[in-house]
Amino acid sequence: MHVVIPYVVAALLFALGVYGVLRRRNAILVLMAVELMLNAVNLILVAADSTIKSALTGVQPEAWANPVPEPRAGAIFALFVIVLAAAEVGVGLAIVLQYYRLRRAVILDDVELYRHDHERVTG
Amino acid sequence: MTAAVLIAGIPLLLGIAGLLLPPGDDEGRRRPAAALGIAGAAASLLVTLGLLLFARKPIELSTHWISLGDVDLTLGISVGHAALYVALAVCVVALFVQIYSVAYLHDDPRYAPYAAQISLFTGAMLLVVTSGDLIGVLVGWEVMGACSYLLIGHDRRLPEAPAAAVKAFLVTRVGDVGFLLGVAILIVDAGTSRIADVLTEAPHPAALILILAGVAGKSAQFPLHTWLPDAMAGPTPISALIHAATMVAAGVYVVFRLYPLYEQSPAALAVLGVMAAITILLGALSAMAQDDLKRVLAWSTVSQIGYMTGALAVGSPAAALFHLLTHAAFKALLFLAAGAVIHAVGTNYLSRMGGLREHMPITFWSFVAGLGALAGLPPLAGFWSKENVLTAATHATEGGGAVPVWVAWLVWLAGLFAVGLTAWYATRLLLWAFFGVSRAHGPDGPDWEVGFDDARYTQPALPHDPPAAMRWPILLLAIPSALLGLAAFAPGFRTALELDEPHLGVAIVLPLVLLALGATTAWWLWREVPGVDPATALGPARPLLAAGFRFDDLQDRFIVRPTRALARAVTTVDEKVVDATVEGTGTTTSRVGEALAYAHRMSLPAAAAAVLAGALLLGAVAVLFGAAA
Amino acid sequence: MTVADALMLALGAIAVGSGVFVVTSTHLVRAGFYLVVSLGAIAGLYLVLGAELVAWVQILVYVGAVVVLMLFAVMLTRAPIGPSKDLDRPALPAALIGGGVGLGLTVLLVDAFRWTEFELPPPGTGRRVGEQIFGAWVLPFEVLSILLLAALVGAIVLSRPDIGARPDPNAGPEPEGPPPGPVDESEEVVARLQRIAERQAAAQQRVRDQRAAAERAEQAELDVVEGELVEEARQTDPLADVVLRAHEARPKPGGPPPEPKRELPGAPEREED
Amino acid sequence: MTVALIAVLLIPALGAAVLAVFPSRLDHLARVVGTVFAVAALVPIVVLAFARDDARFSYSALQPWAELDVSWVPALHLDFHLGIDGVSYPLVALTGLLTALCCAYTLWRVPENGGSGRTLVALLLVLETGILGTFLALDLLLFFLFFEVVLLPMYAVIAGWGGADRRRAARKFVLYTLFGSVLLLLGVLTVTVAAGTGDLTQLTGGLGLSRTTQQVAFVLLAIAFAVKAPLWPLHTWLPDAHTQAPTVGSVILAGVLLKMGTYGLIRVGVGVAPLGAEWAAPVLGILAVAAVLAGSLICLRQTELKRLIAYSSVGHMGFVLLGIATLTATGLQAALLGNVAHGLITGLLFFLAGAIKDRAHTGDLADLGGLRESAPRLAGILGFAAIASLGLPGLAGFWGEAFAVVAAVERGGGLWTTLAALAAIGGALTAAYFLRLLRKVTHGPVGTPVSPTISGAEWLAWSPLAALTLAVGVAPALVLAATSAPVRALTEAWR
Repeated sequence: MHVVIPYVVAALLFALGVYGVLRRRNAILVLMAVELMLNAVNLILVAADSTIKSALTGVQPEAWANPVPEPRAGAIFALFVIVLAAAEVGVGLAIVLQYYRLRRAVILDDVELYRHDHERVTG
Repeated sequence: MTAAVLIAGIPLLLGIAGLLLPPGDDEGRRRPAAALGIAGAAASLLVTLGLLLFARKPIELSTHWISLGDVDLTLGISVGHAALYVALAVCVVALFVQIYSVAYLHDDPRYAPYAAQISLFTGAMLLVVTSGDLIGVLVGWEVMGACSYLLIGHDRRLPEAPAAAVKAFLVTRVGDVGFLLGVAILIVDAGTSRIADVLTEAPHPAALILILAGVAGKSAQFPLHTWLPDAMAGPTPISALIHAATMVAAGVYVVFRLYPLYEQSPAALAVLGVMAAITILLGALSAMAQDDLKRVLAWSTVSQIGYMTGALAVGSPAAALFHLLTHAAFKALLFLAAGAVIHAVGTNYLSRMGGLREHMPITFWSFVAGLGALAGLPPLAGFWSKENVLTAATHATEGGGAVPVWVAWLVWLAGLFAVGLTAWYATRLLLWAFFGVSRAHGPDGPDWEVGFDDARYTQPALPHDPPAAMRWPILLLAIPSALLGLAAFAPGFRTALELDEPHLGVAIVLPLVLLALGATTAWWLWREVPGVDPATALGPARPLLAAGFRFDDLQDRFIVRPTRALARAVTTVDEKVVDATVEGTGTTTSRVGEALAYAHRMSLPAAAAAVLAGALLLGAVAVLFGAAA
Repeated sequence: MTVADALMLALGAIAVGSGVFVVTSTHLVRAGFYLVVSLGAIAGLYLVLGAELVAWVQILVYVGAVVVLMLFAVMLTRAPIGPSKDLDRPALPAALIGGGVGLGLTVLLVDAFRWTEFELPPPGTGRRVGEQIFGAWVLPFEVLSILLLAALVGAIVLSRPDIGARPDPNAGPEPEGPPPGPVDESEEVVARLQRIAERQAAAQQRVRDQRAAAERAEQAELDVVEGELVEEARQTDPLADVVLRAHEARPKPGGPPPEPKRELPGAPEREED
Repeated sequence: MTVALIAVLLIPALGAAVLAVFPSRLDHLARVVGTVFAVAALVPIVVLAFARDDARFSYSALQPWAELDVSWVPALHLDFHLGIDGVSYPLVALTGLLTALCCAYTLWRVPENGGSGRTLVALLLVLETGILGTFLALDLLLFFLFFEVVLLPMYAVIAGWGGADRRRAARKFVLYTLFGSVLLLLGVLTVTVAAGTGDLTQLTGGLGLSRTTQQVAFVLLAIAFAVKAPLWPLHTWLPDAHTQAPTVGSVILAGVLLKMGTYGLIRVGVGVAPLGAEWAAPVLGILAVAAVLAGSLICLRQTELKRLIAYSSVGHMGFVLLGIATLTATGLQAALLGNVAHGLITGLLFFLAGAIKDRAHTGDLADLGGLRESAPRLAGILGFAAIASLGLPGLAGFWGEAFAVVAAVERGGGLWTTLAALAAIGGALTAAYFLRLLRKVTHGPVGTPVSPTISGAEWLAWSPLAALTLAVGVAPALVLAATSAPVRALTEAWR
């Protein structure tokens, strides 16, 4: 198996995610692009998990790298990432909805982050 | 003999106590204040007299005060008979001034602090006289300055009083810079401040000359004499106190006290001599043209103190001290009498007096005695002491002393010439104030508003002799003014001062001739043009002399104004450079912060693009450098 | 070139291709569906790589939940169904950065792995992953659960503006009139309350109907003879019935309140089934 | 004695804590309680005086009378090490006294436009804890900690109860002194790391530190303390802070807060890095004299009462720093004495300035005048304080200033003699501006009418200071009695 294939797929997906985040104005689409990036990372995790171990034969595993006899950490991380992504999407969409309720829009360009009064420090 | 502590201690303590009395005008509040003041002076006087009578040898008391590093300070009393005589003079004058003030300030609401301050003043002077320790001298020296400030500025109705008070304190304080440094050098050299120990060390000439700066300040010597004439803004009894026995005498006394050191330094003596010669003439000439009765006397003090420092310069501390004592007597008398005159006529100006002789005979005769003594009319006190000074100068011109011969000549010539001048202005004062017709009504009517609160009368009354409380001090002071000179014939007194036996040689002829010449000239001028001030004969020089050779202007131009300009410059630098740097740092920081905050407030997509671009950049850099490594 | 390679190439092409549509589509909804395709393809990749559990979780969570959630959000934000013009901003910076990222990562990874062959491990079963999770990774796992809980609570709080909203003490005693703010809150709240009531009523009705349908079916089985009735029962679509009845059961303003749940004796019994 | 040592710190801290939980409606009672705590803190301070034991001999240059040493954070070489000796005792006593007086003063008057009196008193007690801790700490890091504790309460006092421009002044104060604190931390860490211990009893004398380390440490520490002291040209926070601070704030600030700088310079700067101090002494001396002259000259131009007094502090602290810079026993003792004297006199001056400003509602010299007529008592005591401040012999201010000059003369050489002369001229300038002040305020026609009545609280606050000014002036041994041995031990390093 040529591991470069999933890696390149992941790289391209990540690039698409970046492109989407930067290109899209709709918050939901941005979230989708973020999902793409997360999945790209997941793919790398899983691919690495499946393949790197076979490349490491003969290498004395370090204690920190090998907490249990058979490391499947990549897949577990991927699971964790998926869970995190779910949480992120839940909260993110709640924010989007709330924002929509307040402003009737989900266009990120209109989000103003600097409308707060701060004490002006004059010498 | 520990009673010597009391000489200075009693007035100081009573003075502090007096300051705590509640202020007020009513009789119940004045009485304790007056009692404290008089009691202080009287107690000191009694102690001094007792010591004078019963102490056989000089009293030396010393106790360790404090150690500052390697410097040991002692609290000490060191009183010889000379010091006791000076203390006696101080106490007598202070006592009379206190009594006199009760009447003079009979309606002043701030009499209580005034009396207390006189007590403090007296105590400080007595501390200078009796202290056996340089720090003690310094304490008394400066406390006196502060008290003089308070007392000169006492009168609230005179707009110039506060300025005069500030001037007095400041000018003497400038001198004290030198005094402090000089004392510092002496203390450091000796490792102790005990005068007896300091005197055993070889002195540093710089220290002695620096001390002379302080002496010039306190004793109103050229070039720091400018405060004294202005100090006339104070109440007249204060003038008497300052001029007669305290303050101005302190400088002379300190040089006398440290004389063993000065003897070893011709340079310091030369400085002192030149200073004295200039001061004698300066004072006498300026006194000639004054219209203010008290200013005449003030300038005469400047001149007479010059005689004392001159005597010190030519190597005769005894003559200086003798003149100090006689001067204390007759100058106190003159000022108190002048106070009586002012009290009676309500003005200081000679041009508003005249013809007072018949109305106030006692004052008149006091003036005669005082002015005679001032001018050196035999056999009054001043004659003997001044004679002593001139004799000492004559001796010094023969060489052999510590002082350079030319300095001795200078002092002698100045002293001699000033005898004539003194006679001239003394005669002028007497004639112009007491003889002739009254000029009380000036061109604009009576000038009753000039003067003091207590001398303000709605109805111009006939001038009259002062009330008893003022009269008796004057009368009593007239006695030593007339007779103190004869004390030079008393062996005990002579031994105490280490004075030479008076001998009336041919040398006295010259001063006497000058005396007669001066007096006659004044009389002749007064007689020739009735109703006109004899000083007009001075012609164009008169304004210059009246302004005391415009030293005030010079001082203003070369000291006060540059200091002010410097202050302005430093303030500007402080605000525009030092503080602006600080503020600028703050402003710059917040500006940079604002710029960064602005950058962080860019719109969300742009921020996201920036972050991702940054991450890309960092990744690229990491890979490139990682590859390179 | 093995079968695995071929599979991965194909799946990768699908994932990337649909990913391209996700980020370029002008239809919001279509973008969501393309995302489904892309994520599904990735799940396939996981399968090929031997991570079975991850693949199924991917399908369940992502395709099943996340994307659905997103589509709901699309609907709730009243996005237009057709193509939209204003979805994108200028492409150049995004293309530059995205292209840079992609190129950089691709070059890096290609340079790192070249055309190396790797032996695929035996497929990881759920059992092994479970041992790992509940053995070595139990602490992060528990932390994650807390995170999920927090996200849950946070999402609820965020999406419900009435939680924690206090009456303004400075406002004074005047509750009438529209509250300030860009959205008419009262209308929103009323609408939501109404929706909740509808859902409750629908659920009650559905339970009742199912029980009724079951009874009818029983009876139909018993009365085999009465073929007419049986036929009728078979032709009845219970779902359509539920929908129909639900419409009928909508609470009318001023009408009697819907029946409380505890008056439904059938509900516990169903759980026993 | 260890108990007394802890009690000194604990009583004010406890007082602050008690006040913090006090109900806010019992404001006056809270102030009374705070004052009781502040006065109670004086008891252990007095007790500590009896711990003095000159007979004890040890090889260390620092021989505390009473000591408490508990290990706190060993990894940082941080011990909770408290101790008191002749150098710190007068300052501790001064702190206790001034805080008690300030608390008593707040019983009578709390600035109107600020927070509650309860909070003010609580802050004063926290301040007292910090300042006392600074004076008692015998561990470098502990010293730093207490040094910092002082900062924020003072900020709050200025920002909460100050004048019109208080926010700006408070911010400037806190930022400027924080800058100093950063350097202090660096210096402290330099020393602690190099020596491996932060114990001042071991470090004093600079044993075990290389010359370069001492130079670096001294520069850092000296700048840090110079900001606090403050030394020209690092002084510009002071006038603003003083002008805006409430009366009690000014009193504490001038009375004891500045002393932390000079005390630190003696105890930490000179004590730990004597070679560095010797190396930097000329610069320090020149700056000190510059401070004397600049402070005096600037005072001549000031038109605001409190600002003038604030700048006068710059001048006076210049004398203290000159004394330290001479590195002679005389100079160090003069500095210690000058410290205490300045605390007493300037504290009194700020009390008076506050009283005048409260009555006349203006601090502008041009608007004041004739106080001698309208309020003779106030004028009298103002005159006393001003005359004491200008260094009249026989009053407390004299000793520090005169003997700083003597010490400079003693040090000898062209530079130090010139510095002595310039400092003495500065003394004359001091007289000039104080006389100008008196002339403007007490003499002349009555400007803004001022009520002559002086309340009992004011007398209570003023009279101890005035009496001590006189007492220290007559008997400087009150302060210096126990300093001789430690100071001599300090100067051993240069022999």
